[in-house]
Amino acid sequence: MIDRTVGSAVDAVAGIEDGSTVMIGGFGRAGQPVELIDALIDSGATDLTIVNNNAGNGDTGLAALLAARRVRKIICSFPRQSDSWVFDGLYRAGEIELELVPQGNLAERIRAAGAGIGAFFTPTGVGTQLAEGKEIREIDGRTYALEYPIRADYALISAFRADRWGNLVYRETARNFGPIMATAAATTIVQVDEVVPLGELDPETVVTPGIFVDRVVAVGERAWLDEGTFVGGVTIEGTPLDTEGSTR
Amino acid sequence: MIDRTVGSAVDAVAGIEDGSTVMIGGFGRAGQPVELIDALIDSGATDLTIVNNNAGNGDTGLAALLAARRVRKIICSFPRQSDSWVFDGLYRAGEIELELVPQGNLAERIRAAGAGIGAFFTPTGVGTQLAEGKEIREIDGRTYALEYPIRADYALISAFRADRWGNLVYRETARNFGPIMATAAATTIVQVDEVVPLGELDPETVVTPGIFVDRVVAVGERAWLDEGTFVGGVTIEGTPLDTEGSTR
Amino acid sequence: MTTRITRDELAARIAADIPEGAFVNLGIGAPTLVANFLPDDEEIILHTENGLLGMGAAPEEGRIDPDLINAGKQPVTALPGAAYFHHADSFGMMRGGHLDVCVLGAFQVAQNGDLANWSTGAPGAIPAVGGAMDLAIGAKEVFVMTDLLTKQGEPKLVAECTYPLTGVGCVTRVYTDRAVFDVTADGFAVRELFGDNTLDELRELTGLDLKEQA
Amino acid sequence: MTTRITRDELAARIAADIPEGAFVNLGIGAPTLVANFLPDDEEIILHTENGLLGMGAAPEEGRIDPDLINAGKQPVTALPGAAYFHHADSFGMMRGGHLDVCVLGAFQVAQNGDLANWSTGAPGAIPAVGGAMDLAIGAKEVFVMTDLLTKQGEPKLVAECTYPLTGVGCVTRVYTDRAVFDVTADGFAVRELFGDNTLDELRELTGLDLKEQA
Repeated sequence: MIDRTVGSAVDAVAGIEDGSTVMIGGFGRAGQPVELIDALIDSGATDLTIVNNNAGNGDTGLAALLAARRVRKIICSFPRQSDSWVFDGLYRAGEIELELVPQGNLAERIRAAGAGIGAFFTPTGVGTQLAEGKEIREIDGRTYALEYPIRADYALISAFRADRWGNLVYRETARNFGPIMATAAATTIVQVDEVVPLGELDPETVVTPGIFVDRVVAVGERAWLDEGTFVGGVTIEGTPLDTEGSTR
Repeated sequence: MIDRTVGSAVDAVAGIEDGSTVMIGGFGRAGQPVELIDALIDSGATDLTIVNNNAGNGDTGLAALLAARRVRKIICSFPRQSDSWVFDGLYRAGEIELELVPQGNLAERIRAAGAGIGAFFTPTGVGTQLAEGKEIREIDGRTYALEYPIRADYALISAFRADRWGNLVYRETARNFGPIMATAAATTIVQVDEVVPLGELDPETVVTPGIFVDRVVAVGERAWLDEGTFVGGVTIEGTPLDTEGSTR
Repeated sequence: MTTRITRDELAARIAADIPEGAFVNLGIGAPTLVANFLPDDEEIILHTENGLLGMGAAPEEGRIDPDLINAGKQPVTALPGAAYFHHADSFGMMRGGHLDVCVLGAFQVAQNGDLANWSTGAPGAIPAVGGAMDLAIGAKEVFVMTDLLTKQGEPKLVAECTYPLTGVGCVTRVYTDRAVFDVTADGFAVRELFGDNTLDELRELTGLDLKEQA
Repeated sequence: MTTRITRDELAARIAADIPEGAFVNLGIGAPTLVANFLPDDEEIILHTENGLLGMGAAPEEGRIDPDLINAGKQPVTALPGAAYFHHADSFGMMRGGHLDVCVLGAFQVAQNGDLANWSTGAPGAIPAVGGAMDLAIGAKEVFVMTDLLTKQGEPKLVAECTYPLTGVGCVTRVYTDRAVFDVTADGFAVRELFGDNTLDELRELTGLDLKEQA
């Protein structure tokens, strides 16, 4: 029997070596695998190269990993945000390396890694600083730059539900980078709200087939859901409104 | 109000000019847009370049279009089948041009056209006759051939259900080339079993968003379904078993 | 003082140029205001590059869904007819030329349509590009929404961009607080003057040989 | 006469080498027989390149679904845990190295692992390649299932392929009716002899310097 589920986030991230390249899903906070990142911090793995759209928000999740000085380099499209103070400080201090990639090239390079494409010509970034030094070619009257795949040793992503084969469905815009990162890493680790019995996910609606998934951990339902139904009552950070009221 | 639905297959294929490149969805018979092909035949459009995985089966659908001498060239991966006698005859008589493309390169070239990729390096076909004359490059120790996008003036595809915005869901392996062809044609024309009210398709499960779709025609339910539920009772060609019995 | 229309007026002016049925991406910042002026009785489908077509208005307090956000990471809703997709599909949609219109902010727009909107190139600034370069080269029509002059009085319409480029020759029209300009083969052509702005005054402010609309 | 195992025996032999949990593509023709010998009490996930993981057995008469077919266009079923996807995703899966095993037929396999299985190169033949080239270079293990000799007695294991290639250096193991061969840096190594076949006899039949298994 195939069973890709593991018992805890700690088990899920076991074995991530120092120096690994780790993709982390999410766009801002949506789809960020917070429990897996916390477990990665606890694991002590360091000297990491991180691939994410952003470079952390606030003091939790990816920002906390950065704050713990575990990240040597980050490959992302949009590090600077109103609440990216952790990254900002490290960057200004010269303590983190940044590879800035236009968001569509970032996505396509990840997809290329998963799909066995050796390189591709993209129009995005041509004529800008971010295509400097790249191979440029005119094809059919349009100018393109050659971009290479981004592979990873590990991908940490968040999905909505999984089955024990590792089939995944996502929720709304929390899907973002999850499906492509799952294809591009040697080992893909997923946190989900819930693992459902095999056969319960409609095969027409599976977004990530289990072939791309190695380990799945259920972390419990998001605060804004009740048995899978949206009930609201939270801030954009996912904090329950009543908690919010009482802590400020 | 956006309404991409049209009243008939004839209306759906209106305006397809002689000399057009037309993608036709389907893998064998699954997902082949039979009613649209029949309407294309009736439209009289000729000198067509067709992109399809195969080159027609039996005497209906794509095979009938070929038999009517409307196709100058076909781009496909697998023309020769047990029931591809129409293509076989035309090809042996030198009356149709063939561009043979490995199936994965065919799919990726179609996807590249839709996704704005100028060209890509693929490992498939390297060292074979089908990569002769192509640009070859070693990247990271593996050898690749450069392949270019395949675009079309029109795509004719078959899906399961649509809404009036043109959002599509497919059924089982009839999905095949539909989603990528929809992205690669200037005008995408879709036949579906049924058009449902806007909002009835779950946004998590839409496979082809309406942005890729121009015209939708409902052609009625497939013989093996009853109100969307599989009931069987047909041959692999989709002929009802009782009819089959009475006509042989 | 010469007429300068407000941000809201400018957003309304842009909204009026977006036809029913268009697929539109509104960039982060001021361009998102355009959504407030799209007609209620027309269907215009908003794309957000983080994976949604059919984006709706912000939810009410208490109905915020952290899984449902726009590219600016603000909470949004999804309309009936919406569809979700992953990042590679979303940017394929943009790069593949499937969006009809995008509306972007700008630091500078050059008369050949070059756009600079992602970096001032200032030393020490932390660079961040996001999806700006994909939007700039991807949509069929790239509208820029901006004041004609910076707060320091420098024109944003220029002969050549001095800031780092976002895209080459990509802008098709510029909506400013004083006038609307088309980017043509001969440079900027004034499409519409707001209030008492005159072509001569705009030429003086920009130092450019602005054309009259053909 | 020396032992030659049957097609079914060969399929069973291959099935025995496929571990539980493997993602497997069985090529059109004889390789599809392997499915009949996969153990019922183990989960092995079959991929068909026309867009399905978790393919099940053929349906009963009356339960044929023309929308649910395999790469050979035969009716199949889908198991609980299945997933459907489009052709670009399906071939990305193959080309990206995500399948563990594929089993293919062959006209010829060369001692460096080159495979020829799509065209005899005969004049007048209608060429058709399908997904063969993608499968050949995509899977982690490429198993070939074939008779050792053609009906005319020509060896299919060769020093160099004379037929047009499907893929270069891609085959990892060859299962024949007389023996199983690994493709190694030194050429073919005999992994297993069936019945009374001997290494010397196989060397004579193929004219190759077959190695003993290390």
